[in-house]
Amino acid sequence: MSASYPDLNVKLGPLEFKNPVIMASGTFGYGQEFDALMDLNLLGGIIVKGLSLRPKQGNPPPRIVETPCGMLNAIGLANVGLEVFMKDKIPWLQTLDTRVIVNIYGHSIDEYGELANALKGVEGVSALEVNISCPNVACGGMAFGTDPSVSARVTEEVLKNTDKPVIVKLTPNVTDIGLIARAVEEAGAHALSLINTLTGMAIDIESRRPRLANTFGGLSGPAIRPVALRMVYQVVQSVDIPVIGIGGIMDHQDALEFLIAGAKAIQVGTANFVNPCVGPNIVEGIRDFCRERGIAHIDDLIGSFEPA
Amino acid sequence: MSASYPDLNVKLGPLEFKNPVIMASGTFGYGQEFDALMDLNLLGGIIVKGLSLRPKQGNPPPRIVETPCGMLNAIGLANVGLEVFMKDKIPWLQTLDTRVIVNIYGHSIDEYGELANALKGVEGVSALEVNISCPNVACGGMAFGTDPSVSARVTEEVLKNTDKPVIVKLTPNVTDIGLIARAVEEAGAHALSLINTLTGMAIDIESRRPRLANTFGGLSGPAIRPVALRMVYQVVQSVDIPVIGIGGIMDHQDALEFLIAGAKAIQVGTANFVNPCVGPNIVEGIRDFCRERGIAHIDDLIGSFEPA
Amino acid sequence: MIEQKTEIIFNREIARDTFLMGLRSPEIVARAKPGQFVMLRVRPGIDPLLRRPFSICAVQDDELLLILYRVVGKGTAIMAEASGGDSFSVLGPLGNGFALPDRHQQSILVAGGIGVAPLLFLAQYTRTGPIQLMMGFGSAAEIIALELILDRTMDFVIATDDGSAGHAGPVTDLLEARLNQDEFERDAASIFTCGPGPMMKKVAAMALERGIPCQASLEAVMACGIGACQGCSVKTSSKEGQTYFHVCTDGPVFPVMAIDWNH
Amino acid sequence: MIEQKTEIIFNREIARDTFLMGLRSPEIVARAKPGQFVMLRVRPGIDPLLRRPFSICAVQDDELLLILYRVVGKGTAIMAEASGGDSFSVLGPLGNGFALPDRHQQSILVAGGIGVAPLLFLAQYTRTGPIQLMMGFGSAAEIIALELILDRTMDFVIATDDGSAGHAGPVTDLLEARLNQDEFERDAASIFTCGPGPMMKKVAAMALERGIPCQASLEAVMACGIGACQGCSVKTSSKEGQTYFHVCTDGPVFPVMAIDWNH
Ligand SMILES: Cc1cc2nc3c(=O)[nH]c(=O)nc-3n(C[C@H](O)[C@H](O)[C@H](O)COP(=O)(O)OP(=O)(O)OC[C@H]3O[C@@H](n4cnc5c(N)ncnc54)[C@H](O)[C@@H]3O)c2cc1C
Ligand SMILES: Cc1cc2nc3c(=O)[nH]c(=O)nc-3n(C[C@H](O)[C@H](O)[C@H](O)COP(=O)(O)OP(=O)(O)OC[C@H]3O[C@@H](n4cnc5c(N)ncnc54)[C@H](O)[C@@H]3O)c2cc1C
Ligand SMILES: Cc1cc2nc3c(=O)[nH]c(=O)nc-3n(C[C@H](O)[C@H](O)[C@H](O)COP(=O)(O)O)c2cc1C
Ligand SMILES: Cc1cc2nc3c(=O)[nH]c(=O)nc-3n(C[C@H](O)[C@H](O)[C@H](O)COP(=O)(O)O)c2cc1C
Ligand code: FES
Ligand code: FES
Repeated sequence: MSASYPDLNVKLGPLEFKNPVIMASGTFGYGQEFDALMDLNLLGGIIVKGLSLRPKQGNPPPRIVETPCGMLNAIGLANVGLEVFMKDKIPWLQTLDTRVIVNIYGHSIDEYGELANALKGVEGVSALEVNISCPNVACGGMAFGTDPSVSARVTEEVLKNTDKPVIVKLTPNVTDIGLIARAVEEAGAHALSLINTLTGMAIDIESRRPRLANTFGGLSGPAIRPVALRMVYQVVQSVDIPVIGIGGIMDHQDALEFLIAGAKAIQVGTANFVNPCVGPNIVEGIRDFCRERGIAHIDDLIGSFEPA
Repeated sequence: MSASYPDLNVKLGPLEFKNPVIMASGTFGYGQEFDALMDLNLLGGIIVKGLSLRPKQGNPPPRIVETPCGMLNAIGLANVGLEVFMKDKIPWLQTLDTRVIVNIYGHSIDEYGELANALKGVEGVSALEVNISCPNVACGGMAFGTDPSVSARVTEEVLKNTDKPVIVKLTPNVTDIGLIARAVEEAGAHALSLINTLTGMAIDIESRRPRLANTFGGLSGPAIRPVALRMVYQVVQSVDIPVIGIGGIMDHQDALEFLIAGAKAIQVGTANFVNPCVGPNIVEGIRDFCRERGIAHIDDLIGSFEPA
Repeated sequence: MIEQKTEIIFNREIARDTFLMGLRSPEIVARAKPGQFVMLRVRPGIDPLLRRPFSICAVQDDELLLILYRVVGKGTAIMAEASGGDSFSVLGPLGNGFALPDRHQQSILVAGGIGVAPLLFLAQYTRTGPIQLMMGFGSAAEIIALELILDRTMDFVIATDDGSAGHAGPVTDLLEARLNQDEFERDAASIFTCGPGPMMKKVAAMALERGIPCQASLEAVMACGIGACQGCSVKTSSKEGQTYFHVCTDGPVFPVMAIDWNH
Repeated sequence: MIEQKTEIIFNREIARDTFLMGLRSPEIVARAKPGQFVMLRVRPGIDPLLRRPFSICAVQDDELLLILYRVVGKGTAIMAEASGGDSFSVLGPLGNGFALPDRHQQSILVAGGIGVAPLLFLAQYTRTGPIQLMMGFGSAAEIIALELILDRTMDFVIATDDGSAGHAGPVTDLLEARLNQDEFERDAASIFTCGPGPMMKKVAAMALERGIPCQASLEAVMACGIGACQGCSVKTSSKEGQTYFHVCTDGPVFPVMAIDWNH
């Protein structure tokens, strides 16, 4: 059998990945942090930490709490900011032979546009992922992502300012995620990714204070997987653009649930903390699964869900 | 120290409980199932399985799937129906020295009214809990609970038809739970309980079919606790009526998080399956916690959260 | 029914992926009847969250509860790692057992793989009429040596899917042959079965066709095990009224005619 | 930095609730420097989910990585149950270690409880200038016997909160007394500390006041341990620019003057 059997290559509209396994924003740093541990080029893609125009220091500590089969984070989008990113991170990222996607975050619709514009034509950046769903920042962020018309406006603004494919990342903290998905699709997004974290909280019963200095944080990890899978399935039913599934994926079996539900690709977040080599392991696991079952192309698996 | 130290008695408007530990609907049957295992009268209260006018057989199997630190259920509100409930369950429930609350569910707003009316004056029923949040039934159910005005109308209809305190149980599958809570408060509800389950899904990657015959199910258990606690805290900030906290409570420490956040009482659901004696254990755990810290009355703990 | 922490007295692999565990619980042993089961918490903590149901496979010395189990997933893999001295929380005995055969009846026990567990307790308990046990396994390596479990000898036949021991083919072949024997007296016989769904369906069909009373021990995913969650439903054969039984309290043993085998 | 499955060679309680674990990892041992740490996955599976950070406490025979830990919660309780032959996934060595004292310097190591761990590796590694170790414990039962860990003898003093051994009072009393001695040469001294926040804050204040170089090994809740999650922030003392360090990659060892001790 040739090295390319089974073929794991996936096309998400204008975007092509050598395999459907992408590292999620905020959980894989700028890629470099994991370089010593694996061959990054085995991955389908890497989404860097959410980028803002100016550097952000993030929230006061504590920023992390472990919860049952999950964790809450209130990082507050700490990142190096556009300037340092362009100078210090981009050159190294350009040496990689995997898709690099930049996750962007603005305090206003204009800022999203500015960021998109600044990344226009930058070599080595394959796409933008627009974060309209971060629960850990005071202004904008999730408020944008819970309103269909604001979500659409952010999408349009980014599209106007970029030459790259635009992925919009949705928040699960809504009544009807299909509604937001359709609004963003109509605004012209090339793909959707979901879910971001579920807003949660934890209290220290001795001090009676919140366990996160920010009080609220985003819940991620296997705990949220059933909710994520449901939403991905719902959105796949609601839109025609490709969907990237995210939420609690720990191994290739979890990844396959999302692919079978119709996600064209998946992202791995919290699992990177538990097992820093999980990305290549999932690629390998998917490959073996397909090979053992004679599935020649991953597309034969994607969306193969059999309704009850 | 006297037996009543610390005093765990809680008042939720017109409703008084000997302690704040209540067994959640659908996870404690009709109480009788647990009679051999514990002294039920140690509990603050028992909420029986969701009752509908006519008996319901529920969804096809499988109805249950275990998930990371949680479970999905798609029972479909299987229950004996009003007639059998009155004849077979009520007489035994009347012998208990704990609060019995009936969780009601209708296919239409009228049916909620009919059920409330049928339970009017029934001795041994301390209150009604109105389920506008079950994700596992085709019509009504959660659709009601995601719309503030429909939620309010159901509440009004029940209030019109009953002489008992009315607790309305909210769904977490909404963008802004405070909004629904306020609508229900304005409609006159005596108390709120939350959360019901988060809608989720799981897929068998071999058969590519949903693991639940109903495709979707409700996620419960410790996995959802951070989300539940956040919502309880938000609702406590949003309304003046008492709130009962539910979601992933496994032990007295978990229960205390909700009480400190401002819940006047808590409900224990999935934990009953894991440890059928968990209810009395939690009561005991709260008692010891208060005693060791010289907290004379549970009210001194309730809402004692110290914001960051 | 009680819930208690019970000590593991032994836990050993007695066939491929198949373990026999002895738990000290005089209280449960005193109450246990063939066909009943227990819900076991495979470790403290919250993952895995739910208890696992296991048939009572035998009892020993008025105090040992024997569980025969196959490692199939997360929970049973954790159980396989346990050693003597550890303890598990056990809830039981649960459910309704088999309606026992009467003195004059010949009992035919038809087991598919690990489904032999409840049938062995039935065999241990029933010291009256003659019993014949038919066991089907995937291959010889999975065959369970009865002398490790039972304190009596009994008449048994074996089938394996791969033909590595006994009859080559499904255990239902053995049943069919037996039922077709000239000297077989269907009026004095009664069948008891436990195993994979398709196998039990076939046994049920044979029994129903010939009018031989037959009881099957069913499985369903369970949360509570005590009738509280309504999770363990199985379709009844009745066209009206009750559409579902609950395996935990209505069963796990049912007369095969009460079940809709097409679901 | 590597990630590997390492075998537990031993794991024993050496003081109340305090365990010493030896893990075989020649690869990590070869790279390890005092002040660095590892992230340990306390069992496979997803609960507890995150790895736990532990300082490297010592190395032995070019292959044994020693971890000294206190049982404080879920993860460390699971570790305490592990036995020789089990294995853990270990990620390390991580972080920047201590800037080592130079030949002519006198090193004062001030440890609060389990905070002694990274300081022992520093003591093991530093075979040049004189070292004095000051250790504070809650009570005598918690005192860690150095000979179980170190292959050298060293000068040490002890304080206990309840006075059951050594000086009755905080370990900072010992430091204060030492710094106030007439013969103490502050220009040739350097302080290294690890322990509870309030204790380190006090040590930092004493050092800053007297202008003695002082490095502290800090703790923060960590998800990744490698600079990817931005979770392990600690406030810097700088009034502008960078407001937070990341304990995992900027530290865990910091000069005390770089840290805002009021947060
Ligand atoms: C009444 C009854 C008696 C049983 N007796 C035995 C016995 O004596 N020996 C034995 O080996 N097995 C028996 N089983 C099956 C046994 O319960 C499962 O094999 C076991 O729960 C699998 O757990 P796991 O964590 O290893 O598998 P996983 O697949 O990881 O379990 C995931 C979830 O599915 C449930 N589940 C998985 N398989 C089954 C199944 N076949 N039936 C019910 N629930 C399942 C688990 O309980 C758990 O909730 C019995 C089941 C029932 C209902
Ligand atoms: C760089 C570094 C080195 C450390 N070295 C040692 C050592 O050598 N010996 C030792 O006993 N302890 C050390 N600790 C503390 C140790 O990590 C915690 O005691 C341990 O994580 C507690 O885990 P648990 O599951 O038992 O507690 P739980 O309270 O159940 O843990 C819950 C969560 O909080 C985190 N957490 C709890 N306490 C701490 C803490 N003090 N610091 C950081 N995270 C914490 C856990 O990692 C986990 O994510 C070190 C911490 C850091 C950051
Ligand atoms: C520590 C942490 C930081 C994150 N930062 C970002 C971010 O900057 N931008 C973003 O869009 N999502 C961010 N996320 C969300 C993840 O990309 C992902 O959507 C989420 O964690 C769910 O996936 P998981 O369960 O696999 O972790 C972050 C998540 C975590 C845990
Ligand atoms: C098997 C099962 C059945 C349930 N049935 C009902 C019901 O009939 N009515 C209702 O209002 N809630 C029902 N619930 C929701 C619970 O009462 C509770 O709100 C939810 O499970 C969250 O709490 P937990 O995490 O403690 O289980 C059910 C939950 C489970 C797991
Ligand atoms: S398992 Fe809960 S009703 Fe049967
Ligand atoms: S622990 Fe992730 S950045 Fe430090």
